[in-house]
Amino acid sequence: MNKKRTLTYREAISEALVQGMEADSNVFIMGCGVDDEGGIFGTTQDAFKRFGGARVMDAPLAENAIAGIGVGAAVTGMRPVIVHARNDFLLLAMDQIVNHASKWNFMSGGKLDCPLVIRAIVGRGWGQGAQHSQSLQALFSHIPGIKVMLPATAYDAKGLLLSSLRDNQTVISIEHRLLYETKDSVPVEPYFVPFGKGTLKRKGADLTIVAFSFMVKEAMDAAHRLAEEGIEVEIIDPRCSSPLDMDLILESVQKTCRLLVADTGWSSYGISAEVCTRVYGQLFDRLKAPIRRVALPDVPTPCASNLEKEYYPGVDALVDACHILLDNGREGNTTEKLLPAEHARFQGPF
Amino acid sequence: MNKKRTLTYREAISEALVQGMEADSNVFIMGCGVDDEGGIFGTTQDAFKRFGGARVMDAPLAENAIAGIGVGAAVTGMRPVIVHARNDFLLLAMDQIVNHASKWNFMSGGKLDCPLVIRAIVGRGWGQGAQHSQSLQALFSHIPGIKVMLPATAYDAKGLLLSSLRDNQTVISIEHRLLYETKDSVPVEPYFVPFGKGTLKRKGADLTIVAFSFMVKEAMDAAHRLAEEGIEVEIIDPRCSSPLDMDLILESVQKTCRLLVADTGWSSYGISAEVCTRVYGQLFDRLKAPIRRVALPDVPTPCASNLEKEYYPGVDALVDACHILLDNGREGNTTEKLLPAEHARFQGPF
Amino acid sequence: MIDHQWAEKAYTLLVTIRKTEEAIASEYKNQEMRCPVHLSIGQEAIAVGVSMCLGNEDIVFSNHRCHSHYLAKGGNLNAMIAELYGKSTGCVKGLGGSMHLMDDEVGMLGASSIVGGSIPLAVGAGLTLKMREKPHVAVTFFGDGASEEGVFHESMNFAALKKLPVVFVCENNFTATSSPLSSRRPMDNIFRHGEVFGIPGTSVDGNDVVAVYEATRDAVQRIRKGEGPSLIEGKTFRMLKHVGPEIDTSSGVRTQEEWNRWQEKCPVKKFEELCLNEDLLSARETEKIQKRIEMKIDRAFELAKSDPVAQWI
Amino acid sequence: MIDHQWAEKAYTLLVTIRKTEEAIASEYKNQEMRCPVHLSIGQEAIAVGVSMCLGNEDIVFSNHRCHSHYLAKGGNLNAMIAELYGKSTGCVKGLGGSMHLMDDEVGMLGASSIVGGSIPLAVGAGLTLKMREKPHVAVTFFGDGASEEGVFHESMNFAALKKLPVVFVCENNFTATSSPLSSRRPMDNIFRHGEVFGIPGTSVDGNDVVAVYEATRDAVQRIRKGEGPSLIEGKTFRMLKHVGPEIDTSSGVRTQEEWNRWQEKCPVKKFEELCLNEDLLSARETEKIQKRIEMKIDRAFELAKSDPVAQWI
Ligand SMILES: Cc1ncc(C[n+]2csc(CCOP(=O)(O)OP(=O)(O)O)c2C)c(N)n1
Ligand SMILES: Cc1ncc(C[n+]2csc(CCOP(=O)(O)OP(=O)(O)O)c2C)c(N)n1
Ligand SMILES: [Mg+2]
Ligand SMILES: [Mg+2]
Repeated sequence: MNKKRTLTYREAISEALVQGMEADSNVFIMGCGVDDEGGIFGTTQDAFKRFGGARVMDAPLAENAIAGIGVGAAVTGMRPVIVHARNDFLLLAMDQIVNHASKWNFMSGGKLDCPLVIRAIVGRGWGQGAQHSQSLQALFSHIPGIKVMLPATAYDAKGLLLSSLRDNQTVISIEHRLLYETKDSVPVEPYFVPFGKGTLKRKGADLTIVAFSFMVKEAMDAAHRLAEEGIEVEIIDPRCSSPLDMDLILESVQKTCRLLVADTGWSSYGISAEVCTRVYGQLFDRLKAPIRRVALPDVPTPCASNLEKEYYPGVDALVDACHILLDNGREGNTTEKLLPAEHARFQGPF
Repeated sequence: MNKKRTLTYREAISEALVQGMEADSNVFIMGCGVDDEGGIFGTTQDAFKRFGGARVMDAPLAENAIAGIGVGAAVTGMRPVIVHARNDFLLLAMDQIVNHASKWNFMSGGKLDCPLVIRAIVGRGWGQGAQHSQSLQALFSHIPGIKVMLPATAYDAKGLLLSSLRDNQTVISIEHRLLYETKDSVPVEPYFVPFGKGTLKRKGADLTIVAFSFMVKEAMDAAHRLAEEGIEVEIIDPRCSSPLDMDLILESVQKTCRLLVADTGWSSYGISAEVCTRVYGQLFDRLKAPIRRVALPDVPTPCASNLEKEYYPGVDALVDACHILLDNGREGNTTEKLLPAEHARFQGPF
Repeated sequence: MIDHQWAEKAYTLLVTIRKTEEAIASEYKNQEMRCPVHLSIGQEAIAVGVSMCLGNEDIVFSNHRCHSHYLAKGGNLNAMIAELYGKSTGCVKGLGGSMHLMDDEVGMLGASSIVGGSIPLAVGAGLTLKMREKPHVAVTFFGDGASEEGVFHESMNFAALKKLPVVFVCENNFTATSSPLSSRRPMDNIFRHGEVFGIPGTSVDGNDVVAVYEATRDAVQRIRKGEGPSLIEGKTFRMLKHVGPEIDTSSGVRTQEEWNRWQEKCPVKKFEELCLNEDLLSARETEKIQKRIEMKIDRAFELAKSDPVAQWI
Repeated sequence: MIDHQWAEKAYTLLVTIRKTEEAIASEYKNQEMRCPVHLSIGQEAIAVGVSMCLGNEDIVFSNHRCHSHYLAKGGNLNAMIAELYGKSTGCVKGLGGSMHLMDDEVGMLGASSIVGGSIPLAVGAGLTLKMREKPHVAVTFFGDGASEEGVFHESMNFAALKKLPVVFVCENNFTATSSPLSSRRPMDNIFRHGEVFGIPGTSVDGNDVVAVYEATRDAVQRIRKGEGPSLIEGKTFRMLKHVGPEIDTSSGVRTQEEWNRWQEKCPVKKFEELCLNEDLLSARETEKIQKRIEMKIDRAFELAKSDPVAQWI
C-alpha cells in the first residue's frame, strides 16, 4: 500500500470511477460531455478510454429526463452515475431527484432500491455569474431519502465516491471546482469512506470550526493564521450534510465550547443553520458564545471580479469570526481581504 | 368598513385575486384548471367568471415553461399569477424559479423587475402520499431574490396576496390545503399585509411559539390546552419565511426566554433551523432552555391513515414540547394522539 | 392469433379490471379506502391490449391512474385492495396507496402521481434491458396531459437516440382533470410526437382491445428487430370523474350525450360481443369468468378489511 | 428589398459583430475581461438576418452566446465592452458579464446561461404583446443543444396554442460544447420540431444573411396575419472554441478540413461578395464602414478599461 502517493481531487474522482466500474459492471456514466477530451474537468476521460462509449455515454441536454432515466435504470438494477458540470443544472432535474429518486424506495414499500449517483460541481471565480456558481446543497439536504456528500479533499472524493457506488440510496455529490487541483495522498487501492462519518482535520482546544467543501481548505488556512497568534482551532469536516455526523461535532464542541460553521452556500436557510440548531440543542449549557456562521451573503453571484472578491467570505472572514467568538464583542480586523490561491489562480473559462 | 364579515381562506384568496385584477389590468392568472368548475379549490372561479378566459387562462401541463412564460411576461410589464394545485409540482419549475425569476432583476443590473406570483398548495390528509403532500418552503426560502409567504389565516391570505400583486419581486405563496375552509374576519375592501411583518397571534408570558402556516392553527389549539394548566403561550406567526420578521420574534423571546418553532415541512434543514439559529445568535444569554422544533420526521409521507396520523406532529407534540421547554427534562405525556379537525374532516379526494 | 385462449385471457383481464373498479367505486363511500382513487372504467382496453404482448420480464411504469395497468400486467389483486385500505399486506405495504401500485414479481415497477413523471423511468428500464442485452421491453403508460410535459419529449429523444426497447403508450381521454385537450394543445395528434425523433406512432381506437394489441405487437416486433421505440396513442374516455367514484357527465366541456356515446363504445362490452359473435367464447364461459372474478374480488375486499394496518418500514 | 440601405445596415452589423468578437479574442489574453466568453465568430449572419426584421419595440431573449444577438439588435457597444470588463458602466452594471448582456432600450431583454432557459421567456414576452395587442414580435435565440430540453417543446406548444407572436430561432452549429449533434439526437431535423404543434419550420443556410432575413420576414408576416409562431433553423458553425478566444479545429469530432470548409463559407465574406458583385456597396464603402467600426471598437475598449469598477446595486 503506497500511502504516500498524491493525486489531485480531479484525479482521485477519475480513479474512483474507474475502480468502481471495474468492480461492478452495473456502474455506468452518463452526462453531457463525459466522453469528450475535457471529460468533465478530467474526471471521466479515463473511464471513457477504459470502458468506451457503451458505459461512459454522452447525453442530450435534458436534465430531468436524464435523471429519470437514471432512476429507471437504478431501480432495475444498474448503478448509473450522472454528471453535471454545474450543480445549477440540477434545478432542471429537481422533479426526478425529489419526487422520484428520493421516494421510489419508500413508495415501493422498500422493495426497490434506487442506487443512483449524481455528481454536480459548484463553480466559482472568473465571473461565472449568477447561474453558474450556486452551491445548492441545502436544497438536497432537506430531502429525506437521499444522501448528500461534499468531499473536500482528494482522499475523501475517492473514498466517498466509491462508497456511493455501493450504496443503495441515491447520492448527490456536490464537488467544488476550486478543489479540483488540490492534492492529497490517496491510496491506490479502493477504499470506502463511510457516509455520515466526519473527519477531524485539525486538533485544537480553543474553538471548533465545522466546515464543508471548499470552506475546509479556507478553515485550514485560517487556523494556520490563528495559530501564529496562539489560537488553536479544531476543524471538523462532516464530509456529508445528510447524514450528518453529529457525534463528531458534539464531541469537539463539548471540548472547545465555541463553534463556527462555514459553508459555501447562501447563509439564510442554508446547511449551516441545521448544524447550529442541532449543536445548540445538544450543548446549550456548554456553549460559551453564540455560534457564528460564515457563508455567502443572500444575493446572487456578481460577475465583476472586484465584487466576486467581496462576495466570497474567506480566510479573513473566518479569522474575524474566530476572534469574535473568542472575545465576544471584539470587532473584526480591517486588513485587506485576500482571495484564496485557488480562486485567484482560476481562469475558467467555464 | 364591515370588519365583522367572515370569509374562508379559500374565499379570501378568491376575493384578493378579483380585487387585484380589478385594480391592475396587468394582473392575470395562469394554471392547469384555473378556469374549471373547481377553480383550484374555489379560488379562481370568481376571477374567471368576472374576467373571462383571456385573463384567467387554463394552461398545459408544462410547469417549467409556464413558470418561464410567467417570467417573460413579468419582465415585460405584466403581473402573472401562476397557480399549482400542489407545491410538489413546483419541483418541475425550479429552473425557471431559481435560475431565472429570482435572478433576472440582478442579472439585468436592476433594470428589469420580475413581479411574478406563484401560488402553490400543500396537500395533507386522505392518503395523498409522498408526491402530493410535501411542504417545500425551505427550498424557496434559501434562494435570494424571491419572497416566500405562508398565510395561515383568511385575513393574511387576502392581505398578503394583494401585497404580492403590487410587489416587484417574485413571490412564492405556499398555501395549506387544510386551512382552506378555516374562517376569519376579512375586510371587504382591499388591504395590504406587508412582507416581512409577522403578527402576534396570542399574548403569553411563559414561552413563545413561532409557527408557520397550518402549524399556527395547531399552536393556537395547543395554547388553549396549555392555558387550562395555567401555562400562557405567546404565539407569533411570521407570515413570511423570506423576509423573516426577526424583530417581532426577538421581542417575544426576549420576554419569554423560551422558544418553540413549528413548521409544516421536514425538520432537518427546514425553515425552523434558520429561525432557531437566528434567535440563538441574538438571544444567546436570555434563553432559559434549548429551543425546540416541531416539524415533520425526515421521511416521505405515508399513505395509510394510521401512519399519516403518526406522521404529522400536532397539538400533542406541541404540548409535549412546551412541557419539556418549561421543565427541562420532563417527559412527554402519553395521551392518545389526536388529529386536528381539519385533517380528520378532510376527505380529498385530491 | 385471436384464439380461444387469447380471448379468455383478454376477457378475464378486462372483466377483472372493470369489476374491481366497480367494487372500489361502490365500497368507496364507506370511507375505509382513505386515499384518492383515479379509476379507469372505460379505459381498460389499453392496459389489457398492451399487456397481452408482455411477459413477467417485461417492465411497466404507470401514472396516477394505475389500477388497470397493475391488474393487466398480472399484479396481485389481494395486495392491491389491501393497499387501498392502507394495510401492511398492501402491494407497497400501505405506504403508497392507489396512485403507487407496484408488483415487482410481474414487472410492474411502480407508478408516479407526478404527471409525466414515470415516462423517463421506463426509458431508464429500457436502457438496463439494452445494456444487459435482454430480449424484453419496457412500457410507460401516461395520459394526454403528460404529453405536454417536456420530459416526454426529452425521453423520446433519448430512447430513439439509443434505440431502446421502449413502448410509449398514451391513453388519450381528451382530458386532464377537467381541462379539455383543446385548451392545452393546438392539435389532437399525440401519436405524431415521436416522428421528429424517428419514432413511429399509431393512433388506435383505445376501446378496442384487439387494435391496441396489434399496435403493441407491431411495436414489440420493431424492438426485436433492433429498430427502437414506438409510440401508441389509444383514444378513449373515462366514464368516472377524474378522481373518485362518481360518474362524470359534466366536468369541463363534457355532456351527457358524449358520455352516452362512449358508453355505447364500452371496451368490455365491445370485446364480449366480438367473442360471442366470433364464437371465441360462449355465453356460459363469459358468465363463468365473471362469477369467478366476482368471487375473487369479494375475497380480496374481505381479506383487505381484516388485514393488519400498515407499519413503518 | 435588398437595396443599398439594407446592405449598408446589414454589412455594418455583420462587421461590427465580427470585429468586436475578434477584438475580444485578441484582448482576452490580457486577462482583464474576467468572465467566460462564448464568441460568435462564424455565426453572425443569423443574428443579423433576424434583427434586420426587428425594431426597438420587438423583443429578443438570448443565451450564453449572446454577443451577436445583442449587437445585431442595436445594443450599446460601449456598455457591452464595459460589461465584459466588469465595470459599473456595463450594460448590466458589471453584475452579469458576457453571458448576460441586456439593453432594454432596444428590446434586448437579456440572456440566460442555462441552456434553453430563455426560450419560455420570449414566449412570455409574446404573451404580453398579445395581451396588450401590440403589433410587435418576440424572438428567442438558442442553440441546437437547447432543442433537446423539454422546455423548448413545452414553450412551442404554448406559443402555438395561444397563437403568440414568437419566432423561435435555432442556431444549429451541430455542437454543444464538444458534443456533436449526432451523439445527442437521432436526426438532424430541428426545424421540424414545431410541426406537431402546427408551427411551420424552415431550415436555412445560417451563413447567408439574406436567407435568414427572408425566413424571418416570412415568420413576421405570418404573425401579422395572426397565424402565430414560427421556427427557423439556421445551419452554421462556430469557428472558435465553445468558450474562449481560441480557434477550434479539434474539439469533439471536428477536423481541420471541416473547419476550412466553413471558413470558405464565412458569412461576412459571403455577404461582402454579394454586395460587391451586385453593386449594393462599393469597395470604398465597405472599407469606410470597416474603418469606422474599428474606431468605434477601439474607443469602446479604451473607455471600458478606464471606466470605474462595478458596484453593488
Ligand atoms: C406535474 C403535475 N402537474 C399537475 C398534476 C395534477 N394532476 C393530476 S392528474 C392530472 C391530469 C392528468 O391528465 P392525463 O395525463 O391526461 O391523465 P388522465 O388523468 O386523463 O388519465 C393533473 C393535472 C400532477 N399530478 N402532476
Ligand atoms: C441546462 C444546462 N445544461 C448544461 C449547460 C452547460 N452548457 C453550456 S453551453 C452548452 C452547450 C450548448 O449548446 P448549444 O445550445 O448548441 O449552443 P452553442 O454553445 O452551440 O451555441 C452546455 C452544455 C448549461 N449551461 N445549461
Ligand atoms: Mg387524460
Ligand atoms: Mg450548438
